[in-house]
Amino acid sequence: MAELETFRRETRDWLLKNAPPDIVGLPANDLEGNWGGRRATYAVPGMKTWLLRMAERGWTAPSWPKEYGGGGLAPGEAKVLSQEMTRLRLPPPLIGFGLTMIGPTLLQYGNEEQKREHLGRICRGEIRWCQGYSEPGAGSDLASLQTKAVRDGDDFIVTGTKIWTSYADKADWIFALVRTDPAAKKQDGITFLLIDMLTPGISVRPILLISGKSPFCETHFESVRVPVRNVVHKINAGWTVAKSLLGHERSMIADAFGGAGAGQRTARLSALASLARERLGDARGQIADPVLRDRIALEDMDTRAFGFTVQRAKDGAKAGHRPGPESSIFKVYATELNMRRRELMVQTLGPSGIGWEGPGFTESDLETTREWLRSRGNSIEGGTSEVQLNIIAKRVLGLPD
Amino acid sequence: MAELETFRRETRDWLLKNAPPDIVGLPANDLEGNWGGRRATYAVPGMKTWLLRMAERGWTAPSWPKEYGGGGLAPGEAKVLSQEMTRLRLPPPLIGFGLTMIGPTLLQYGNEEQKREHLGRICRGEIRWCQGYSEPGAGSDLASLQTKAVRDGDDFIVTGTKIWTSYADKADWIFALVRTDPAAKKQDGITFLLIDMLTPGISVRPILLISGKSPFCETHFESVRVPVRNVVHKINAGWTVAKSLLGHERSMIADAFGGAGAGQRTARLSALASLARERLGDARGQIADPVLRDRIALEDMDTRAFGFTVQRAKDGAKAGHRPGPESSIFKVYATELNMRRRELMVQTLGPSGIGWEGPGFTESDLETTREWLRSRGNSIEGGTSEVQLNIIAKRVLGLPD
Amino acid sequence: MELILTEDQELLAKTAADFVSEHSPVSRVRKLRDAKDPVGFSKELWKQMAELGWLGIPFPEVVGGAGLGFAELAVVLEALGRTLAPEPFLSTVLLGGQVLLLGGTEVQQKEWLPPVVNGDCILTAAYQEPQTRYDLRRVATRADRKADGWRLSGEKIQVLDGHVADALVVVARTSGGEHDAKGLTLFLVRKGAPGLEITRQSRVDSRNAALVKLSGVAVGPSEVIGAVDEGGDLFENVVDRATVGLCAEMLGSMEEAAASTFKYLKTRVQFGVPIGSFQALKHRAARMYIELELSRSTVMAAARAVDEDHPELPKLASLVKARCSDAGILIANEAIQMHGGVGMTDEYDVGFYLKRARVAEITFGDASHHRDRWARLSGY
Amino acid sequence: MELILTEDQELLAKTAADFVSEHSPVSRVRKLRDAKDPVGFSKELWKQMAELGWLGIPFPEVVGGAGLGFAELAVVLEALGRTLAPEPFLSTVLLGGQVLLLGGTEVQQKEWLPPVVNGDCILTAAYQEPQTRYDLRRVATRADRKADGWRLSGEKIQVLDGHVADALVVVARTSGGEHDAKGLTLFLVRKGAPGLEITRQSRVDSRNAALVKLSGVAVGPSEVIGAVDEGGDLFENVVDRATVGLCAEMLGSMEEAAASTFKYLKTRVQFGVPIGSFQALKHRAARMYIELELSRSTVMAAARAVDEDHPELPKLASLVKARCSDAGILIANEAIQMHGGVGMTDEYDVGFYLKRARVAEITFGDASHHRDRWARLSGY
Repeated sequence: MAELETFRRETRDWLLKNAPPDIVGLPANDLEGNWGGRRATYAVPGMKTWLLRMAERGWTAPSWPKEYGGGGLAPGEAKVLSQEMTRLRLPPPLIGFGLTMIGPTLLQYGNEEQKREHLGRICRGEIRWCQGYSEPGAGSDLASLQTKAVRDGDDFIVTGTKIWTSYADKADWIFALVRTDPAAKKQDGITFLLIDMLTPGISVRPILLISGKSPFCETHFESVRVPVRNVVHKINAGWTVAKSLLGHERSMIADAFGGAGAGQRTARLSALASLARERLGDARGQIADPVLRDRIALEDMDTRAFGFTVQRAKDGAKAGHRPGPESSIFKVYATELNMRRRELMVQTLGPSGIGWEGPGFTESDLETTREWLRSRGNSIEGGTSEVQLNIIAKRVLGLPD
Repeated sequence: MAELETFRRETRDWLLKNAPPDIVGLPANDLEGNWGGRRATYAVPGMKTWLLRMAERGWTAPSWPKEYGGGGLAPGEAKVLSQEMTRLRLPPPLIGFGLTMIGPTLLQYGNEEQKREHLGRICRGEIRWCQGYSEPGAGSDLASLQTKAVRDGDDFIVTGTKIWTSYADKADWIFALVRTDPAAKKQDGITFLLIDMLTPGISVRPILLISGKSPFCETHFESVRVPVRNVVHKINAGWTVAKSLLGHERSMIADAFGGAGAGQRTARLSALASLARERLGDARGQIADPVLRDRIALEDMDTRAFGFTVQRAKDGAKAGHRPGPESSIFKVYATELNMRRRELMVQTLGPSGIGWEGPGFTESDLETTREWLRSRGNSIEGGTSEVQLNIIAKRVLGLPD
Repeated sequence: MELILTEDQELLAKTAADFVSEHSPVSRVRKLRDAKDPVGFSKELWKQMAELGWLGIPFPEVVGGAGLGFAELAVVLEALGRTLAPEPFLSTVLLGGQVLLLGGTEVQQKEWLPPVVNGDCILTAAYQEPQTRYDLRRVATRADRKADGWRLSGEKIQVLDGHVADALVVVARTSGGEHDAKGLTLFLVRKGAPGLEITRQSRVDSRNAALVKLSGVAVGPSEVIGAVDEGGDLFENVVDRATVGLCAEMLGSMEEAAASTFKYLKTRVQFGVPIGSFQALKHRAARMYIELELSRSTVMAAARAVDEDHPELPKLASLVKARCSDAGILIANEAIQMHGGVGMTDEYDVGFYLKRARVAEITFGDASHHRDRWARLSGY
Repeated sequence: MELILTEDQELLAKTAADFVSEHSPVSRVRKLRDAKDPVGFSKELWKQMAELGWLGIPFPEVVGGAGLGFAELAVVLEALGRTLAPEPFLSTVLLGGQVLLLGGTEVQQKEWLPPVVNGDCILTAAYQEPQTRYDLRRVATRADRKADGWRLSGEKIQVLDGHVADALVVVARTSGGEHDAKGLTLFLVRKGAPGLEITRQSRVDSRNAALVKLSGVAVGPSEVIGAVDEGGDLFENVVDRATVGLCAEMLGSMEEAAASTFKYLKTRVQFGVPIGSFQALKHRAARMYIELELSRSTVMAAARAVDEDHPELPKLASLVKARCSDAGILIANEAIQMHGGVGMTDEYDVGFYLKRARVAEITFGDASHHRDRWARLSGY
């Protein structure tokens, strides 16, 4: 404990000395965080300094081994670092799929050469990654993917189309699933491949959603030449790598929908309840529309109950239990809660909740409407609710096929 | 038209002269109607006279051919008879599965001998019938039934168990599905058989439901000898007969749940709304619990919408259209409406809605509670909702297997 | 009432279906939207609809109409709803036109209804205000009495087809306070009147709507429709009728959203089989179908109630609007979910149906509002 | 709070599960019911539970208790709920016992709590009245002040285990009108007191309940629990705690109803396959499981909130009760539907779970009541 306290003191001192003042209090969300990459832009100049200084210490990836550019911190130390950054209102110096997805995957499945080539560049924010899994014909049934990679000497020639490749238009490299053995049974002929987006033959087209602009893209590969040494794990064994990454993605989604801290006491009114009080008026201290009020209470209560469930899983993990079956419900329930909440928000707005842009609607009302539209995809992306329910029925309840 | 008016006048005169005074205004429901049969009992003495007089005229089965004991009335005449009976508040002289189920089936599929043997006795109320379809192992999958009938000369030897045989403990004959060819594929080896309940080897046990007493029974056949001439239609062709009867049963269920006349203007408060006003109190002319009030309105509105849908089907039929696909939803929706209504009733009663019997609860509250319990079976009996939804998906929407 | 189509109505339905499939695919709506078309609908198509006699359906022959009713109108609106046709039916025929039909003087009717029937005139009603929500009687716009008539001042929002309307029916308060049921009067305000300022709005369904600002707009006595102070009841009756028309359109939209989804279920293959073979989706599809059938029966009943001047019309208008609002959203949501990822893209049409379903739900009051109204009208 | 079981709690859970499966199958409940057993539960088993230390879990060591808390109590109640054990836990430990623990004088506690812990004394609370519905402060029973104490008059309904209780905590009005929040006082009334009339009732779950009529029952000053006129807050706090205990029991019941259904889905064959292979049923089963897991987390959190004297206890009590009420009914309904016809027969156990789920839902207020309370406590 004493050692940890020393570490805390030293960390805080270092942070105080090295964090540029203009980054304090910056939000850490997708829109405003620093994704790095060859074409990185910095809205706040200090962010670049912040990245360089933190990367030098290995603190863009605090828990990764030092030899690959990480901080080599023990779990306790990493927690302290995170706590001190929160306390000082410092945003992470770097975010993105390199740190959260392909990095951990390479640490587990990459060979030494791959680790040396990629991890350091990730830690230093030099390369921005994107993910190439889904295809137009392979959604829920991911293993039916058809993008083919044909061996040609020391290369693969990759041809096909990936969709839902988030930020592909801004990424430098993509990790992709390709079919290397068309004769093999579905999962068996798939390979996990790393591809430089600058390779000739790759084209990217952003996808417009019903809610407007989105980070999603469609990415075409037309005879793209990729060295065989970019295969992660083994040829035709990419499904193993993909599965481990998918599970990771789903729990990230649950976290992103606020499951993480919702078990905590909520000191103030939910945003929904306070919107309803503001828009529907107040009758003797209560939201004036009693029917909507009942639905809002249900939503708030379910959110709290879900928060307790996430906390239970975390407390169990802390106590060293293996992840229990309860975690299988996170993706489906977190997204449904969000979808219900967005629906209740527009219902509360009533005539103010159907604006697309321009006069007659406030910015905040327009955002609420767009978020409602966007939320309809929550139960689709990252594994549809139907697939999640199948998984629960099969793996948790043991119901027969 | 003039002829019909003459018929109306004559009918009215005849009814006025022949209906015993003590039957006027008697209800015609299952509990209080006259089921006839060998062991018939008459709570009201006039009912026996009423049956005899009406049967003599063929008016227990007004539309059946005269030669088999019916009234031989044209549809228009039958309607006039029914209208005049309603106007004079005269109950039907006879109800039961003979008139509604096996009679029409014999008219369609029975041979001359069978028609002569059974139809007259049905019309005269001498024989009460019950139905032997379901088995413990054959519920939704009716065609998997196992009650076997083995040929022995001019007889079949029947062994097996039927469940949900309504009123088997009071019936004189049963029409049953039995397996006559165990080697054939499911539906193909089934025969439709008429069995006298007095035959040795038959035993009947009433079934207690979660709501208490019920008309349902379990009926055992232990080497019961049945003449081959009691086969309706052909041996191993019973499924055809059964199917036509099943469709009939389902539309009867939808009617029984009030689908029939619900499209009519409802002049008064629904029973549910008036119960809620009485029990939950009234705030400025409204049911004091606004959330329950909203659910009650939804229930009443859905009931009305369903009523319009039934009316649409009937108006279509009257106009000579073939039954449209909309009728496929009657069974599932009628039962769900009733189940929701019962649920709302007990929710309205609150602490008064959980009594089983005895002190502290009114008779009417106890009945409401029992009816709620009983209603849970509505979506199971007569073809589960799941089976109905399968049928809609397949036959109406054409979704693939 | 009989809930079947007559032979004439069947014929009309077929004509409408043919017309829509030939002239009005959803791609048309997309083009108008993407091009930010200044009119927002096709004047040509509108004129063709007039020639087919559709705009005159609910108007008497004396003004050039067909003297038919809402049973016929519903058939046409359902067809138009199938492909989300954005022509100004709701504003012109169902709002402005009905106000004049039910409340206008002979002179007013003669001036306005023939051009409506001919497709030469766009009308609308300006009734919603920032604080209205769904309460038609909550009106802050004032009409101040002057020697020569009135001066209208106030702000209206989401006025359908407001920026292309030749005249607007404005609901204004001639007496009483903002929440009073009585004291409302309907005025006809012509395009370009001094003090009238119209700003086009953009809603999720990309149909025409506009902000209307009235700054002392002068109207003379001949522009009052119906009795002074008694416009509330007249306008509520018009909205009940318009609601039935809107629901017919909603029925068409949900029908098409469901049909395209059922088709997708049959063709989209995952795990080696069409996804429509998965029982969970089958059951949900069957539920969509049930909601659709009940909605259809209710639309038919409500349309006939309009034609019969049925005393229960207000209840039936609430019944049909609550039902079509809920069913519309359910079906649109399920349509997107069952289409999966592509359903979320702007490239696919199914999102257009969700957006329109939401706007239609809000128009004239959402399901919860109409359940409350039904209960109130039923005496509980 | 940490939402995991400690090792000791795990051990307790195992002991309880073993005890229940050995001594308390559902068939026991059926037998008690069919025999119209005069006691309505097993005194022997009750004594055994006392010996296992269960009755003393939430009581301090000074009265013979274990000095543990609701986290432990919940573990035991969940096990008992699994097979619907009808022993008087709710009445004796959670209502009567908690009133004395939180509000009783040392003398009162010394007299009553040791026999409670030993299983020698049944307590209960008489609070519900014909007009109460779910409003604990709506009390018409009067306590009239006399020179030597009070005279209680009124009528109580559905008093749990009333006909076998050695003493009843009666909520009576010492001041104010029927709807006033203040002015309630708690009195201890002993079995056999003159003017006390107890009639057993029969509810769908066949657990013990009774009508209690008080006709001028005399109680002395030493039988007042807590402060005069201040009993409302005390009793509401007790009911919040009892609610958490009841929900633990409900959790066990829904868990067992779900488990037996999942098992049935695996074994019941129709159309040549186990019905659990039908995707529509799979998805619904997964939904049942989700509701169950959320209920479990909430029960754990609420039990720990009791032990921590958490200021949010009232909100969490409403949260857990609303959730377990809804989940309990959903799961019981689905259990019957998925069992099909046999699920409707009295012969199968699943109907017992539906009946208990309904009674438990009503006890201390249904889901809608608690959503209203949650919103109120949350400031909206």
